[in-house]
Amino acid sequence: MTENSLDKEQQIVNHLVGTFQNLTGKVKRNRRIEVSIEKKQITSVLNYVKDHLGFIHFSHMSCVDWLEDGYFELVYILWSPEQKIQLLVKALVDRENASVENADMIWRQLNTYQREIREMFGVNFIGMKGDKEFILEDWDNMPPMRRDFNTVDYIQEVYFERPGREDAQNVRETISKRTGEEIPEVATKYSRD
Amino acid sequence: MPNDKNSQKIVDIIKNAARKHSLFVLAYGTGCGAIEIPPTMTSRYDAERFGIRGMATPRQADVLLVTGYLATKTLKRVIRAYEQMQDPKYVIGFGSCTINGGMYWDSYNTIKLLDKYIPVDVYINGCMPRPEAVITGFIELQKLIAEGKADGATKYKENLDWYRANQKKVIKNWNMPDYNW
Amino acid sequence: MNSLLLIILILLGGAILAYLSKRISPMLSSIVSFLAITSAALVFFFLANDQEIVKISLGDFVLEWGLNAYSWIFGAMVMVMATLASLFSIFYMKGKDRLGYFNLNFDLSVMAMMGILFSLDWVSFFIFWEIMTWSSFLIIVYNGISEGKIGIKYMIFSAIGGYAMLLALVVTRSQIHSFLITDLIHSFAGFSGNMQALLGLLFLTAFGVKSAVMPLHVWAPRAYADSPMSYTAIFSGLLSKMGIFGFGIMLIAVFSHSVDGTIFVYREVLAWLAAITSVIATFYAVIQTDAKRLLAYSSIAQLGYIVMGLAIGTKLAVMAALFLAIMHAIYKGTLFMVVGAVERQTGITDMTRLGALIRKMPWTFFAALLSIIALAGIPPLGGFVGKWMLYESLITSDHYFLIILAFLSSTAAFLYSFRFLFGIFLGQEEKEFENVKEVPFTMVLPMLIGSLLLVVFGTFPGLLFKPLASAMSFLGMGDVSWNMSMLSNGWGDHVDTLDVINSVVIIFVLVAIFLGLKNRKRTRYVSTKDIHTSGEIPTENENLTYAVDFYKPFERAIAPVMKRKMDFYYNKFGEGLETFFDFLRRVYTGNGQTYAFYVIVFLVILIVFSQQIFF
Amino acid sequence: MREKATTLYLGPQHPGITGNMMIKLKVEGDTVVKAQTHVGYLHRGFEKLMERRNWLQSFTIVCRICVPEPDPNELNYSRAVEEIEGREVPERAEWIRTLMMELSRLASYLLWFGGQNGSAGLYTMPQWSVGDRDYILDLFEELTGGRVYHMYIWPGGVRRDLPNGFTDRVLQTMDYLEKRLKQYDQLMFENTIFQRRAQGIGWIDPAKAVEWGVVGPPLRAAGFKSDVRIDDPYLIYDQLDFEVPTQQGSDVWARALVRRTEFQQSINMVRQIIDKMPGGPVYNKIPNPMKWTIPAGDAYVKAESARGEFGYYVVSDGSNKPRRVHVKGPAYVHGVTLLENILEGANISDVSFIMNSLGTCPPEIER
Amino acid sequence: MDTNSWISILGFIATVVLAFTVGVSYGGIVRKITARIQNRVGPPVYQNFFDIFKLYSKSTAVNHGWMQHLGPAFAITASVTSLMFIPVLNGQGEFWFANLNFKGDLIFLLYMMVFGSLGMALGAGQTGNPNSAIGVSRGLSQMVGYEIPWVLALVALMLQTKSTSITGIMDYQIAHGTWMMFESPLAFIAALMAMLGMFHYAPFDVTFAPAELSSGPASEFGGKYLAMMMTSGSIFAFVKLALFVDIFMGGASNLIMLVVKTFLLYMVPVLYGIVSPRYRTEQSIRYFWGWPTLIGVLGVLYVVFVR
Repeated sequence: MTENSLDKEQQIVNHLVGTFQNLTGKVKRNRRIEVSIEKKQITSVLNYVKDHLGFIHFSHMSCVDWLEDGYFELVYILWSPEQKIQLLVKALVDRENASVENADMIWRQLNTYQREIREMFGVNFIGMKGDKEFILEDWDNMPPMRRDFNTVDYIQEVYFERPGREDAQNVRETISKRTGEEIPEVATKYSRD
Repeated sequence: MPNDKNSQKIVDIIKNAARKHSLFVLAYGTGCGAIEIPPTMTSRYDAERFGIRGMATPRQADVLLVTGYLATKTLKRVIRAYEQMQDPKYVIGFGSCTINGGMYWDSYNTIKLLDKYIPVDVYINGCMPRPEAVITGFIELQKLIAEGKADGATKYKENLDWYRANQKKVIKNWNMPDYNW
Repeated sequence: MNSLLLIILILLGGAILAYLSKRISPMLSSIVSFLAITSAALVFFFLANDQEIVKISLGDFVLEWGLNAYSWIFGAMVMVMATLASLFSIFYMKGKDRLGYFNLNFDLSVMAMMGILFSLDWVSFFIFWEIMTWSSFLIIVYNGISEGKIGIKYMIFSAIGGYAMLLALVVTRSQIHSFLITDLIHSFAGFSGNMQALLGLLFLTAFGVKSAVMPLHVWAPRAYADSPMSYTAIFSGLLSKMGIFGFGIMLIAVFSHSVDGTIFVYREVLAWLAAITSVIATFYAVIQTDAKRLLAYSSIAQLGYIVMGLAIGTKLAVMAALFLAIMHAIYKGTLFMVVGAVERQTGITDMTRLGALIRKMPWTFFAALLSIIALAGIPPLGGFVGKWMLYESLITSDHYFLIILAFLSSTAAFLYSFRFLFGIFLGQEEKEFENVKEVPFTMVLPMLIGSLLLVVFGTFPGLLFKPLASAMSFLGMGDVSWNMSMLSNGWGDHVDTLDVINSVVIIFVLVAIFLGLKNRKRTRYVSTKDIHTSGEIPTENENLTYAVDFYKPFERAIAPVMKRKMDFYYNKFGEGLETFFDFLRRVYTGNGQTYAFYVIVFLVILIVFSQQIFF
Repeated sequence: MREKATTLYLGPQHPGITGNMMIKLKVEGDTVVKAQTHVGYLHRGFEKLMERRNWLQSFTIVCRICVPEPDPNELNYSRAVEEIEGREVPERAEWIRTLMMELSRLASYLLWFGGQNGSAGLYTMPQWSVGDRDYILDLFEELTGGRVYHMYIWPGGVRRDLPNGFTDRVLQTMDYLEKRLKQYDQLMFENTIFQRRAQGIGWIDPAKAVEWGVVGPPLRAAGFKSDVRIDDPYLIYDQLDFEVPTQQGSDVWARALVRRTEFQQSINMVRQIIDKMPGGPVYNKIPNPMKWTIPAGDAYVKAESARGEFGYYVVSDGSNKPRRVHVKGPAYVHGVTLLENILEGANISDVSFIMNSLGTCPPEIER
Repeated sequence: MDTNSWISILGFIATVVLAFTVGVSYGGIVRKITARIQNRVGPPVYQNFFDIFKLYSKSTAVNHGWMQHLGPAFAITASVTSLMFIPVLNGQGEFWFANLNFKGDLIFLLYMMVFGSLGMALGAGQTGNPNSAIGVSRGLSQMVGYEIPWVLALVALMLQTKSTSITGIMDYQIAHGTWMMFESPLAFIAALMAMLGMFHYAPFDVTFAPAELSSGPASEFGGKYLAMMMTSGSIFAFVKLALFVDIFMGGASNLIMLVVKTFLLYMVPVLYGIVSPRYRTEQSIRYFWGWPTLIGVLGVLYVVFVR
């Protein structure tokens, strides 16, 4: 893989840093740029890069739950088909009563992503249309993708388990208990911590 | 109840022979196991040799093939499809995840034990089971039918309350028509 | 007293009594009307015979009334269907306004029809013809739906027809110095070719308007659909048959005395026009969403068959046409009553909104089913007999492309037949119609009688063949052979309807018994909500009935034919002749009284100045 | 008073739907006035499951995300991990990975040929092409031990080197497929009925295609030379000689032609790969997977799957478990917003046909 | 009853059994041939017997009302009645099992065949399933399409033989020692093209298109109802084939000829169907109103002006 010089990428970062306040950016590698912005800047930055910098293709939108630090990180991933650069726009949102401006008028497929994130993380997108339910049905618990949602507790409460599952935490031990076999050394080496 | 071969009447034997050789499978790919159904039905493995063919609607079908894990949302549809099928009807649980949740044992959205919700006649294990395994499963079902032992529908009818309780535990918004036979 | 005069007087008296008795009770008015028509029917069937002749002298004119085998057929049809319709009308019209007005016109229409049938001379024919026109017009505007528009359309076309007939009368008189129909029949051959052509054209136009042949049909759909259903049952079933009656006289009796080529051309052109009418009207019927309009277009299509048969003019064809005319009166009358029953119980006739009334109104559905089977021409009911004879006559008389058009129309008729039954009686059960009940017995009875008549005539068509044969020999077709249950064509092919119905009934009963007994205990009825919806559970407010644009693919396939409506051409034509149409609009304001006034004025002029005009 | 349009449920239990999803159609006559995709029938919460699994355990479940074509998942996951960790991959492993990718593309297209024609009523084609797909699955089985789920491309390289004589068998299969492709042409691409069915149906506005997030064959069928393999080269695609086919029609027929050409391209590429493949190790060993930690960081990697751009956004917080793995399949846009849009005004007959032409795969949407 | 009635009742039953057996076996053979073309083994040829028997032996049945309950009865009535009016075997001018052969003619049959479709359509309509209604609307629309070339072909035959009855047309063929398919080839081609639509194989299987409508009108029929439908369908397939053989191929003098001729005819729509995707409804209507109709018109003109 040939390493191009990163001039093109650096130019865009510099331009963005010059245009918006409170915007930090860096070049991650060739064809990858990352900028961090504030929550209230999201629509304006997205609009700007779409209209002026050629990032017209919306690739992906993600949300990362930083439970320990108390915020969600929203990541908008854009692609410029002309310059062939992927741009990651990151913004932090407070975990408590998380709400962000709706951006689905910029790219309408964003509506789908936002609906998923609303459902899975409980982030509220102000002014977004669309059904409340996207993937889950009749879900009455905490949004499941939040890290403080404990799936094991939930499944023990709701679902049945086949007998044998409960002692399956260490399968080999169980088997050896049942059959009296020796546990091979290889197996113990890779046992769970 | 014609539970063992000796108590089957001649009529039952004839009927079961026909049922065994003509299994209409409901075309419902509930999980990722659906990807091995096309190879099973098409030229390489050709399940039609055994009289197995796909049917579009539950009214016409005999066999409900639960191909893989069931998300709770799908479970509701599967129950509805199952209840719309006509007796005698059979269920084949396909893949490890129908047996004990398999890979998704700690997923909050998939059921772990299929036979708590609908009666299962035959399980096929594996993730995913090969087409040969699927066909073996069908042959196993055929044997059960011939012996008159594939009576899942009867069990379901008799223990409807128990099944309903289990189903309602998972499906919160229960708005299905009554099952009355 | 002379029974023909008696019938007319009973009906006239009934009309007036019905109008007056409305003041006592609205219901009484309908009952009086029903009783009048029933007693007229009794008189007709038990007293009337072809020996009686009524002569009424009016100045120079002598109005002659009489009965013959040909008019007896139509008379019987009118009396039976009018009785059924008026019986139906009692409860159907219950609670509606202006019942006296309605029943007056209802009875007058029936009287006018009987009068037309009794007429032996053209003047009384014309007088009754006009009474029929304006009484029907008054009923069309009874509902008050966009009065002006239908009114003007119906009026203009009726006027065209009326004036054409009047002109024809004048011409006839000037030629033979007689108004008697028989005189025209016998002397027609002696006319010059041009005169024959002119007279033919005028009479065909006059009758064509009533029987809705293609360029003259545009008034019919709205007029049929917008009058009260109990009246439409006779409007579509019987009034249009008066056109057929006239066609029969002209095409068979009159034209057959001519050996001129133009008349042959007329017949062929008329047959083709009728065939095209039936195809186009069928296509329009297919795309309708309102049950009434569907039946209205269907009527036009069916009338097309009848006219086609008359225009072909072979023995089998005329037999087919007359048979179909009677069948059409019965099944279309029944179907309009069915729609009336549905309308009374649900308040709508829009097939995109109706649905699943089969369990609420089983008897109505049964009548509708039999009538639709007859309408579609499916054996073993009466409609099949007529259609069979029509096709056989077409093919044995070498009209091989007409038969294709007829078949196209008849096959496409399956589409709207199914649409009608499905749209009203089948499909999803709707919350809106949860409390709908079957109509009262007096409404069910006429429908059932109508559908049973279809079964009887389907099994024993010979019951009708006998009078038809004598009617045809009256028209001058010589002896017509007939058989009780055997249909046969000129090539010696035949269908035995008795065997057909035996076979169908036996097999059907056997299979139905088998179906009923097999797993009887574990056969369940489930509601229409419990259907295969791909595993999903539909919510309450989802619409699961496929009703809008039911035959969209078919519409797309026939789109080139449907691009232009006939109305479009009339409008174009109207633009060219704007002043003329302006005049027509001014004269025919759409108000019945003015029209009646014009007609009477015309008659008076005719009578007073007849010497000057005709001699 | 019921609403005017009829509700027609296409799925989840319906022969015309790909996978387990539902399209709620509102139809007037046979014209769709509104289409709404409903997903979630296959939701397993993969991203949640991965929070509880370490980096290697997570690797075994990513391939379950998309069944018709699991390899891009493995590849993307491995590349993302490698990118965050900075792990080198031996060159031969890159070549074998490319071979896997192209083979899986062939298998996926064969399945697609079947699906597209099955929805059009030509049932012979699925019988042939799904049967032929099994020959590729046989190759996979020989190489990896699994027919469908391979778990072969893992962080640091690939699991095993190629068995003896494997390349010959691959080449034989390629010859066979090339021969079969001519028969497919006769049955499908030269079939006038198929052409009449496919032309002018499911049109995507080329002016909006990029903005709407269309990717893969549908985008190329709209006239855009867009392919991750050349736009953002990965593996060794920059060393292979291949063309990205484009079409101008932007309808089902154009998409079929694009896939038809790419099928041929892939066969050629497999031959090139086997021809040029260097020797050397195939696996850069990873530490004890139970204790394997990845430094904090994030990466967005993407690969061109048979249905279009397949993206993985992986975040590590420095522990032995992934913080977040977020998968973006092409169907996420194709199956929801795009499908809902182009189905409006379509004929009921064409709904399944159009959906197949986009290669909708519901497990990518809900995971 | 006297001996003659008993013999004729036996004749009825024998004909129905023959039609059922041949029809169902053909269904099995078609599945087998399809399978062979699709590179697979396929089910045994008697598979359809198992299927039908199994469906009859289903222990529950669901209906949405008495119209659905009786819909299959309509279908069977239509197919069996049509069968009664079609000469199945004839030799030396005699008709064996001449059930009601002389009591009806072609135009009667055309309408009788629709009787079943209408009954089924009503049955399907009562289920309230939108798929059924759409399927019926498509099926009826398509029927209007293929009836035109079909009737044109029949008209050509009727004009040529001066007879509208099947027995008349067969007599003509025996008297002239030829088959109508050679006598008026254009009509035969038109009828053959119409036949593609009549059998509802691809490309004209839009009524039952699984990928679009689940299984169309049959969506809500299961158990005994579906079995009835399949029985009636098998008999109906035989009826149509026998009709074709009678009017175009001079009938069959013995069982072997009957099987050979009907089988060859049956292969036309089957083989065409195996390699064709399906048309949309309006496409198929336009197809039938295109070339087949033109050929049919030429066939009629050929009979009128040349013969």
